[in-house]
Amino acid sequence: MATFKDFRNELKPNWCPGCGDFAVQASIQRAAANVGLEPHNFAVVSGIGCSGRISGYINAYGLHGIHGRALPIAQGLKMANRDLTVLAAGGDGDGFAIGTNHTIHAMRRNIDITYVVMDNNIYGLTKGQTSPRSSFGTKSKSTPLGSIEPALHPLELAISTGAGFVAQAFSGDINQLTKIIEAGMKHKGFAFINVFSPCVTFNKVNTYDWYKENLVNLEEDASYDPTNRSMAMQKVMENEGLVTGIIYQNTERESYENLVPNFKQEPIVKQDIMIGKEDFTKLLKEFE
Amino acid sequence: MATFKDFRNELKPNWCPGCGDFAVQASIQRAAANVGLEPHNFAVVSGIGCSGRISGYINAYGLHGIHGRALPIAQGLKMANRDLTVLAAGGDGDGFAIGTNHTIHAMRRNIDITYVVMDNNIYGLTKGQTSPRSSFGTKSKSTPLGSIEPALHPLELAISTGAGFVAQAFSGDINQLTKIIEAGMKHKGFAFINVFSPCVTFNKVNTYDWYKENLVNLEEDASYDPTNRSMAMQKVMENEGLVTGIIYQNTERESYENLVPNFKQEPIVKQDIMIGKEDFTKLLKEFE
Amino acid sequence: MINQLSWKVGGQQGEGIDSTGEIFAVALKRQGYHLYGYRHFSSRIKGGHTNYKIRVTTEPVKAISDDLDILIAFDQETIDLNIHELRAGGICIADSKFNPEVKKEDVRFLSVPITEIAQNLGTSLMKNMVAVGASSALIGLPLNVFNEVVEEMFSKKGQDVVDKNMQAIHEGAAFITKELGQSEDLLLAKADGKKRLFMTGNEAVGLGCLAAGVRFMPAYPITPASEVMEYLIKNLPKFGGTVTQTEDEIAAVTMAIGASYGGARSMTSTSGPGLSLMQEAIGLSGITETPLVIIDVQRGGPSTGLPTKNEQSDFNAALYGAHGEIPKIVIAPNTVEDAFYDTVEAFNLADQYQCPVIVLTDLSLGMGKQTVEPLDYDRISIDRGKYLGDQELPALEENQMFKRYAFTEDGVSPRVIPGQQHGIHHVTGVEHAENGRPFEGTLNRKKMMEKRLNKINTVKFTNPILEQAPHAESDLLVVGIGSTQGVITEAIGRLEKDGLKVNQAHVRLVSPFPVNEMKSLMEKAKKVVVVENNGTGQIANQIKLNVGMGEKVSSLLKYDGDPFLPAEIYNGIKGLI
Amino acid sequence: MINQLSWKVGGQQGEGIDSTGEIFAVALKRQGYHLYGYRHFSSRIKGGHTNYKIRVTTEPVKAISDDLDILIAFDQETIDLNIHELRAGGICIADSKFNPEVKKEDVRFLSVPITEIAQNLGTSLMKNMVAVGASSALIGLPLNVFNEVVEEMFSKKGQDVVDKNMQAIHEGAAFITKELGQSEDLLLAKADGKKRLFMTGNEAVGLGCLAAGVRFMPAYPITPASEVMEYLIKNLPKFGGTVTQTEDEIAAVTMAIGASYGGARSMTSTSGPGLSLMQEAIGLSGITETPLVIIDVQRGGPSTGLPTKNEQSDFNAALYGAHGEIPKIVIAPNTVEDAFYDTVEAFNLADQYQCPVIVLTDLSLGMGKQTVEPLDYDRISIDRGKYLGDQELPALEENQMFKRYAFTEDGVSPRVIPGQQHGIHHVTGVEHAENGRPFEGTLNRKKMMEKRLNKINTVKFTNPILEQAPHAESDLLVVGIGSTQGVITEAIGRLEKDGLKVNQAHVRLVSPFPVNEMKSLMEKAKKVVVVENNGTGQIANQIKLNVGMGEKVSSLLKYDGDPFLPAEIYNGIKGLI
Ligand SMILES: Cc1ncc(C[n+]2csc(CCOP(=O)(O)OP(=O)(O)O)c2C)c(N)n1
Ligand SMILES: Cc1ncc(C[n+]2csc(CCOP(=O)(O)OP(=O)(O)O)c2C)c(N)n1
Ligand code: SF4
Ligand code: SF4
Ligand SMILES: [Mg+2]
Ligand SMILES: [Mg+2]
Repeated sequence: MATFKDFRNELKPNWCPGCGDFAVQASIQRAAANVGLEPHNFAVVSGIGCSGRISGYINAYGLHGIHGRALPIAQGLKMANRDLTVLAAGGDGDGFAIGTNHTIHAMRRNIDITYVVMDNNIYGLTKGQTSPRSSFGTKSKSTPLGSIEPALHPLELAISTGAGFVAQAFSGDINQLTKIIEAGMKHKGFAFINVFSPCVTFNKVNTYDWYKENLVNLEEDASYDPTNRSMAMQKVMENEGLVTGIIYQNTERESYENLVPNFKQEPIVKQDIMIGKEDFTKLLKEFE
Repeated sequence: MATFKDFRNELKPNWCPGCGDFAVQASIQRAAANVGLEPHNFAVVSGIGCSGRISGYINAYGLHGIHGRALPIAQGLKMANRDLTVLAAGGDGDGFAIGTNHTIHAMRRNIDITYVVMDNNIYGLTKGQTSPRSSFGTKSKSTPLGSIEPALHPLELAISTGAGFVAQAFSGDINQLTKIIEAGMKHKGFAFINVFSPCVTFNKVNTYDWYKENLVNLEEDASYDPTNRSMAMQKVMENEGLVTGIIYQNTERESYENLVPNFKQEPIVKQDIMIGKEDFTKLLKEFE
Repeated sequence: MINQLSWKVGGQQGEGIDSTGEIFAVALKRQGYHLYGYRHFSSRIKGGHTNYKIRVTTEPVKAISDDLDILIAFDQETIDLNIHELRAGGICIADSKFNPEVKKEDVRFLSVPITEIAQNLGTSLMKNMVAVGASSALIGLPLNVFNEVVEEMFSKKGQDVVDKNMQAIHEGAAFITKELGQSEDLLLAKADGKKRLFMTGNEAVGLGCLAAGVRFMPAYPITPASEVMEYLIKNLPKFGGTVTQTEDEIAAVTMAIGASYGGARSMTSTSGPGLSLMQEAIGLSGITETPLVIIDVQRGGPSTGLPTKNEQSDFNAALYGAHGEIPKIVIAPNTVEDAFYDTVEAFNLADQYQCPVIVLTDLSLGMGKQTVEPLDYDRISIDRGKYLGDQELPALEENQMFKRYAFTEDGVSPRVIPGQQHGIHHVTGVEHAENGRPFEGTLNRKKMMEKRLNKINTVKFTNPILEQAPHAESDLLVVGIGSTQGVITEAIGRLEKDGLKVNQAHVRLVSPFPVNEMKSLMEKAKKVVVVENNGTGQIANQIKLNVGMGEKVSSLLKYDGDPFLPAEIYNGIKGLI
Repeated sequence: MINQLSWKVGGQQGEGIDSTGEIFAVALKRQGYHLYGYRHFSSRIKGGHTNYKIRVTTEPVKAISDDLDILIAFDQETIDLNIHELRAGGICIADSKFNPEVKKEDVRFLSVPITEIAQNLGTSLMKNMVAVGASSALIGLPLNVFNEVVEEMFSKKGQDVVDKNMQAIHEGAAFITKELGQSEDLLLAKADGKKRLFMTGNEAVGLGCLAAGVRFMPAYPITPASEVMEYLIKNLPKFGGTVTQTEDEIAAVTMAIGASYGGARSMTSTSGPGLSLMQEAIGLSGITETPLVIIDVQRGGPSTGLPTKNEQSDFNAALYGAHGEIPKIVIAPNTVEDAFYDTVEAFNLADQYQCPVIVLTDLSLGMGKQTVEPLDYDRISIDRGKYLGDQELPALEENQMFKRYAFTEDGVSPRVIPGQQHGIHHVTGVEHAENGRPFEGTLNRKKMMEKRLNKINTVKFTNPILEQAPHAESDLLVVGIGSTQGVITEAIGRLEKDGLKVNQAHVRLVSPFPVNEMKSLMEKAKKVVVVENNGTGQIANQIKLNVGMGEKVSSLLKYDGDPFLPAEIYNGIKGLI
């Protein structure tokens, strides 16, 4: 059985020292081992951004695509090969700016992949513009006088789409992060995990310390019931999104692949694709 | 002062007889008159779909753009000319499929325009495929065996973005519809109005009768407080979105234009755009 | 007695014009006639003029005709808009219901109580059957040919409905026979009785996808491509596959890329606006060398343009639309039949050359129905290119990745797919080393660019140029693309009657452009006319760019939304030479 | 004594390489030297090699040089990657801290305790000042030229910081003077002392937008275009305008269209991937005849490609990327100075011709800093084209709309904007009648297509081809595009020394292509070489297509991500002729 070391490769990530993304990478590697994966049965599809580089740092199949499109690529991959464990990853710009449409519809569609957003409330790779996750008033390269747009609420958004697994974690708590990614991978359907992953270079507000002070761990609240969608929404709203843990999970919801009429358990890629002569003749009937 | 007749033109809409969009058109015309507009100070920007044709049927400036992009076009127009009343309109495919990204970010951004979605839970113009608003199980041209995706919840989504005006109406109740559009136009900021506008040709489930049976009019509930965001969310969730009325309104939130540093009340288009020599010389200083 | 006939039925959208045409056509087809149909419609659901024009011939002809022999009108607008097409002596049959008026002098005209007959039989819905019966009587078609068709259509609804509909046909025919008798100049010669298929280009493409092994199609609806999607929605589940209707075209194409990266044969179909939205992703397919097949059913552009009209104006976008430079294979089938075979070939090429393959049809080909000789199962073959099975994959050395982008002689690298134990590698839209990792080295960059750009130079495609070139020295070479092949052939027939020596070259592979084939044909010609349904001569430009001899080349362009008629090409060329 | 010098500083990203170059450059510029800079960096934030190369000359030269006189290395990687550029006898100064090693034999090398000196003065941050001081000593630049620069930079932080930094410069210089003395072959001749500007192409474009009256810029960040956005973020508020950072490029371009429809001058800037995403909207601008200006700062493609490297490969996408056919004006400025004037002109053209105008620069031009002669306010003019004021607008008749698409002689229709009392009209991406309403009529369609496609034929643009053509008959015409003008001129100088007669034609207007200008230059040349930073010869193809004479034309291409060096062009051309 593979250990987390088997998911490492020899590349040194080119992230800034201290970047939150290191912890995300390590957690994915651990989670992959913990759920019993082998590297070749694992595929990481990532977007463009500092975060997007993650697919290159994990010993698994990796696709580093285009900005904002990690999710449709990952969904297509899963549809092709249900035997793979597919994880999509990217930044908050990738997922909540240019890619928002796909984020919402992937949640709705519920193909069985795990989506990890490395949310640093900023555009890292392009050197520090606000992202949709930047708070009102944020001073950044693109808003030297302060942002005039409020932050997007990923958890509310996710819950509102009916997503079956909605969680949030923090790079500063690698144990919880790993456990959540593990749970996401095990979840049968689309799993959304927003990870506060500080950008130590461009974001001087949402720092490790800031998160430590402001985050509420819902796992420590025994009364919290993550299967209650309406309670989840209330909790998130009350805490202005600053919670960690599995916020909402619906284990009853069937994944998309399981609902597709006639879709087989055997992956498409393993099936014989050549159509039989009889079938072909039958198809022609319609046109006779 | 203009009356609603002044917002009519001589074109006969090419919608199917009985289409819900007729009522939306009439309501916009009435609302425009009621809020005291003149046709030339009104602009309707629409997307592509049966619904998208609406900009051609109102005597006002009209732009019929491309599929899913009515909102950014309308926002750009408003930024150029704050004196105009700008209304964006389109179908549920336009706004919740291809245009979702813009819908969510327009809500967040809060430029002072009104957005009317003509939600028929179907793709009309392309002849009857499911839209993201079609319910799970819907049989349509694209899902002859029944849709396997749940419907998107526009109101939950809108509330989650922090939109300052979230309302829902029904083509079968033209009075309420008109009043809501009026309120939306008066609202200082982005106003989102989802209108159930039955497609009599392709949607045999979500009919006028069906809506009449299933909709709950929140205006009839005296205890309902549309200024409470969390209550709004709960109410919508409880009723699975089948409510009408102003669901949520935040009159405190400043519109984007008012927050832009140094942005003048006088529209950009009315300002002298030629830069003064002195200013130009000042700009060059930085490079000396 | 005539060997060919042109028939049109017109009315308001939503009142059964399509089905009238369909029933008539299917019955004719089963007699062994060759058919070529074109549907005129507009971008609205109910109301608005629509018509269905069908050419019926005893020998294969792949073009609509200049004029009409018979016009069936369900409303006055149909007469007003179409009567000019009716040849002298042709006949217009109109529903008495709207008090039809015909102003053209040299045609015959008969007001027939079409709706009334139908209503008397129970429902005005049957007016299409009355019209079909009337049409049959005019051309001398025995009515029993409808027994089968009507039975198939209505047996589910009970024998009574079948009988009523047959009766409608008979009464329509009887009315004509009574009022007009049989005119010799409409009496259609007997056909060969052979079995053929009757299908649209969109259906042929869909069937081609199935035959090529597609099991997953992500797509977003758009006229006139939606029918490819619809065909596969209906048929993929039979083979364990599915269509996913995506949130937009960007999702559609990137899902297809994801599935293809995963090893499945996947594709998407769209029309111009969707193609524009897919450009960035097409570039990703190019640089990651991930096979991708896109079907673009062209319609009138630019922007939303003329969404229900015919045009051939997306070639430039297909060739050049994505920023930067990638290899692309661009194919343009010319008939419904070829649309099938070419689609299968498109998937093989995508796998062999690991690049995007764009198949461009057009509205006329995509939505028009044609008779097709029975499709040959034995011509279907599947070639996955340099795909390595697990047996061929040695274990990787420690810390090594599979060299997915290994430099090879032909520029195509061996390919593995996720899930293979010894194939782990990285794929990125950033320039990369042989193992797929981002790498900016200048030497590597140069080699990677050359690898990608040059690998398609060796593409083999069936009939990259379809030649009908009987003349060793010709006065004229007429070049066309896509659906115009038949109409050009017909125009050439007339030019030859005028004594001109005319060769025909129909471009079927646009990229890589078949330079040598085209060159030798052009060298044999005094003049070259390129016939295209667009405003800028996109194919003419490809010829000038790739072959040269620009001084010989002139363009015959049509961009009003309608397909070319034979006479337009004949006259147009006469005017140019 | 020398008249030109090439200097480079290199190290890890994030350790102040840029600022070292900046300080040195600004001081030199203020002495009246001409400067041409190029920044090498990679797509990561901290770490990874970066360098800043500056050419300093007493006469204007718009190119980087083949080799280096001075290399300042902050790490061993800088030496390893760049020492080959150092000319024989050139000098490498390296920070002693990393025990530098230089293996090239024919260069001078000095290990300087750069970091140590800085640390001794209080902070290693000042190592850039030490390096600047050392560089100044090498070329004989008096240190007092830094007083002003350092004062401006640090006065906010207090006199102490200013003093410390000046001291760092002095100590860096002193070390060199002590160890090396002055070498005559590095001693830079005095400059003319004239005032010039020192700016990037991106800044020039941004300034051009301000001068043209832009007050609203919706945009999405992307390297290397973000700086256009950043410039306007900083400066638009001074004029009551603003930048809106959108959710994506599609929103950016459609917002710009909306604002422009509203009458504002609006624009967006992007690079390849963004341009690909904008294609559909560009088509909308084309068919609705809404002015639209897009700045595309080209980078290495395809897909994400080489995001921090130079390329000129988006011309095809700009020309042909949108489906269907629309008129487009495509401009390629050649220097930072022209980037300013051309941007202003782009807006005038967009208004005059009511169509999309795409201005393509490239990374080298966009991010490289050049000295620029003071920009001339009097050359700025604003022409809104056929825009009708309220006075010119008669009241509309009842049920009439303003004919926004009236057919006119020149194909451009009078334009009004929302808010005008008598201008109500409809605008649509669907084909339309003169009043803007959807209309499919074939005759109207034909006229509308012709109106749109032909109206740009009369475009007037300043120097569509920049000619340096002294020879009435030339052996060679060298054609280039964008940032390569200076380096081509330099290479031509060398070719002429070899006795060749060489003319230069630099294409500044790509569409509509200046056929006649290019033709007459080509006719005078025996051979034509087109120099481009791409892999397929996009501009050469435009020439072949528009002008012909393909047999004369050959291409010199570079697509490894780096800009051309003079010697590469010289040698490349030598190899071709
Ligand atoms: C279509 C397109 N637009 C813009 C860019 C430039 N770009 C690269 S990454 C990025 C955003 C980075 O922010 P985020 O997604 O939050 O990732 P981070 O770097 O913060 O991890 C942008 C705008 C691009 N590569 N492609
Ligand atoms: C980019 C693009 N993709 C697809 C289409 C085709 N199309 C036109 S309208 C439409 C959807 C119509 O549904 P909706 O937005 O709900 O409007 P409705 O017709 O129901 O009012 C589609 C897919 C298009 N015009 N442009
Ligand atoms: S810039 Fe920020 S997000 Fe990017 S690598 Fe550095 S710390 Fe991480
Ligand atoms: S198809 Fe449906 S949405 Fe379209 S016009 Fe007809 S009823 Fe209205
Ligand atoms: Mg980020
Ligand atoms: Mg709809």
